[in-house]
Amino acid sequence: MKLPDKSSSIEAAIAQIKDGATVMVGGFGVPGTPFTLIQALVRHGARDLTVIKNDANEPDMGIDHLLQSGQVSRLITTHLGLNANAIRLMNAGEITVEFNAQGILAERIRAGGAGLGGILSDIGIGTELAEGKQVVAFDGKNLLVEPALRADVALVHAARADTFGNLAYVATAQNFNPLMAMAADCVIAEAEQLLHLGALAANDIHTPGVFVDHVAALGALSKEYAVVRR
Amino acid sequence: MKLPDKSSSIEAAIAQIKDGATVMVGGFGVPGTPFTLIQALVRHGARDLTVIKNDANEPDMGIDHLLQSGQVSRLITTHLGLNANAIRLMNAGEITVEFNAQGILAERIRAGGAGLGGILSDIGIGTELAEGKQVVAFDGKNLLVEPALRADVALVHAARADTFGNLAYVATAQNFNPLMAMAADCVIAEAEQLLHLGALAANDIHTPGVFVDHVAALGALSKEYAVVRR
Amino acid sequence: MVARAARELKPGMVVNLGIGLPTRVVNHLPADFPVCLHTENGLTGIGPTLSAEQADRNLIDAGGAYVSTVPGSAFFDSATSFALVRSGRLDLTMLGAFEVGANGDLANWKIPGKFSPGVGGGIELAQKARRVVVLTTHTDRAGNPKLKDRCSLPLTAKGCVARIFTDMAVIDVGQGGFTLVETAHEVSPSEVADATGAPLNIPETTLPRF
Amino acid sequence: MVARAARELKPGMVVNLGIGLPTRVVNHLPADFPVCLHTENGLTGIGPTLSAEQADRNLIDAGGAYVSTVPGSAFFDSATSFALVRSGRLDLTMLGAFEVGANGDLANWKIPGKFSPGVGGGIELAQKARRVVVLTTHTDRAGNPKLKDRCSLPLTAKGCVARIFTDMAVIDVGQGGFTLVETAHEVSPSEVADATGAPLNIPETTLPRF
Repeated sequence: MKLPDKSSSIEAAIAQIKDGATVMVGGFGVPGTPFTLIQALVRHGARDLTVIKNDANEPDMGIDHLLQSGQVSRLITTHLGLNANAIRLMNAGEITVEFNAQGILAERIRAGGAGLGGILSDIGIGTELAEGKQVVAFDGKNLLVEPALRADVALVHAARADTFGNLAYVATAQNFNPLMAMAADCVIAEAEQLLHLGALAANDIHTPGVFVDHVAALGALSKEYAVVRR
Repeated sequence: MKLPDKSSSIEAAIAQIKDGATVMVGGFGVPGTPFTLIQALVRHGARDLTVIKNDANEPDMGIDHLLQSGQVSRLITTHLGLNANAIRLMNAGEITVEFNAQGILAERIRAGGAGLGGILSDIGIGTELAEGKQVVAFDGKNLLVEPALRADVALVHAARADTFGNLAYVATAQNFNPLMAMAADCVIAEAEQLLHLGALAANDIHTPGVFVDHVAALGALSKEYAVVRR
Repeated sequence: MVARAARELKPGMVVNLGIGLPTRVVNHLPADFPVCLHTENGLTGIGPTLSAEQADRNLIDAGGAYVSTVPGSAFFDSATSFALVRSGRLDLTMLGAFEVGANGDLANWKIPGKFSPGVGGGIELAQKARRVVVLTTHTDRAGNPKLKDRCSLPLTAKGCVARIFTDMAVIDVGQGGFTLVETAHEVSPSEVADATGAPLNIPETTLPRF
Repeated sequence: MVARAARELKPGMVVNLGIGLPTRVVNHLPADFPVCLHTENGLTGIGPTLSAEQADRNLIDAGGAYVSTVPGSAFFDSATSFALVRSGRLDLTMLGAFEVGANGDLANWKIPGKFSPGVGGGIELAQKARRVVVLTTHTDRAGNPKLKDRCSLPLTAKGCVARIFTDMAVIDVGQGGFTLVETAHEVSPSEVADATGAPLNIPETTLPRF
């Protein structure tokens, strides 16, 4: 037996994304954002997307390109503070935005990846974030039902990958990537290094390749990946 | 700033365990079972323990010593198939046993470690494992409430650790250890190698030391850790 | 029967083989067959079973056998291991059975009063694998059918079994109950029907033999 | 004020410092002070902030500043990062505030109609850290008190704030509302009371100054 090969071109992988799809996108700020996959999705042009991402990057970076091209109708996120363009679109009603507490967004995605229906949490009770949420009385406490989130497609960025789709991240580029890499029907990974089977130590793999559908090698990194000079 | 030192002797760490405590114990079969911590708990003698562990090891191994010494009143587990002694104690009513589906036990422990109230799952619906469980109707489906599990103490085994309590596991000795290492008020780790700060690569740490209270170096490994010849 | 069951594995699949007979299916696969074997204690990419002399003390499968890795294997914790199962990444599981119902129900973990070691990981494999097939002897040691109209033992999961491989036959389980697909050499369809505790649909075409 | 707040960190603590003023607390700690700094984007063991020339493009804190590691740092995903917070492993967080109520309520994420970028990780820090202290100017830019009987803005978390550090004073928040603990040099207790939008308990003893 040998493990199947899932290496793919970026264009072929992204071409599967349909209008109306729900798309998870990794990253927290610059680190871990799959800038190259996002640019390919802009070129591909699928519309009416629901995007799930921690943040909206910054103007003219990352998913801001998808916002500017009008491909996004709904955004499930935690914080838009660095992207005034996203806030403007939200305030103008051109995109619908659902805000989650950051760790709850992480857990909802993880629950989707773990095949659970949801989680029970007390986060946000007594604040407007709890409004409208289903409440379950359990063991004398009221807990909020936080539904699992899954997506049609997840776009993730890894530092290193092998051809089976095993992924390893570095530093704070990990963030939402390992969670989203479990939580979509089609998981597409871009990797700075795409290596042969066995090149990643079995103990140091962050995302087992079994969760990944397509893995694509990045060439030279675009300037979006670079250190931001403010 | 430097990270605090949590290195400890095994005896001093185990001495904190009180009668009536709930104790999680890592391991799935031999790999990952903290045999030395278990032996110290036998010598310490705390009684009326609730033990949470995937399995009951085998006769005269691991937590079977705690069962034989009469220190365990309740066992939350998934499978006792390799320990006829545990099954005998269960059938004789000398210990109470709660069986969980294996992945649900893992998720309940993880939920405890993640500060959640519980998870919602459809596992076991239509079988006797669902009997008596609270049901939540959500999004047109009935889901079972699986309460989070936390313990007073978790005993885990790591291959390598540093003095802050960062832990790395090898091979299938990972299993329940990283989950339990997040889910107890007092987490005690035994490590085959206890290394200086910085010896573990920050990207390859399985359990961040922030979850660990005491870390103890193992000397020569006892025969319980060895390959079992059947 | 094991060799026949091995043909159930298709290229690219992620597969979990239950303890016992199913584990032996790997011996019938070509060396370069592209498949990912999963074991629920935390490994994808199971390599050959090792003797005690060759074994790594930290590397077992869920049945306790000492196994090895292949290039590209990954280790992970028990939560991730079942996340994979429950979220639909497991294409196929092969399990043993005490009983299979004509409605696809599976009972393989408990015999009240006699055998109750706990359910382990079987319930999630049976309920969540995309395809569940059973490998079992056609009858129990006393000669009683294991394939029944309805299971009498506590269920592992409802309506989960798609196909059954026995020493006598390959049988599909669907809307219409049990349907004979293949028979073992020297076994006739009517012999299979006699050893089955529920109606068996027998196609009028000549069935393959294995 | 920042120097005074730094004394709130005790040896062995796990601490999360919010964006802005709180981040500057680290500049007032001795080099060998035993503490673990956490940032919610996935790092324990934050080292010094780096310039763009020295920066690692993959290593930032939750505020986007380029930081570094210390010996023993660990990286992890966002689920683990908040698991740590929610499960009680975070001993202390220092946050900014728009308003603090005399009942300990905190509002620091939204001004309806003006500012609503999303709650980010603040709600879990405020609700679940074992001790929540606030660093803020005593009044807003218009001179209105930030310490009020009750918050008027949408809450981040209820009854979470234990202590407030401002440019004028250190104030504890407890059952009896606000209690003055220390004052800044050249600031009198009555000046603090005047700038506070709720009753301020002033002990009769001489208060320390910072």
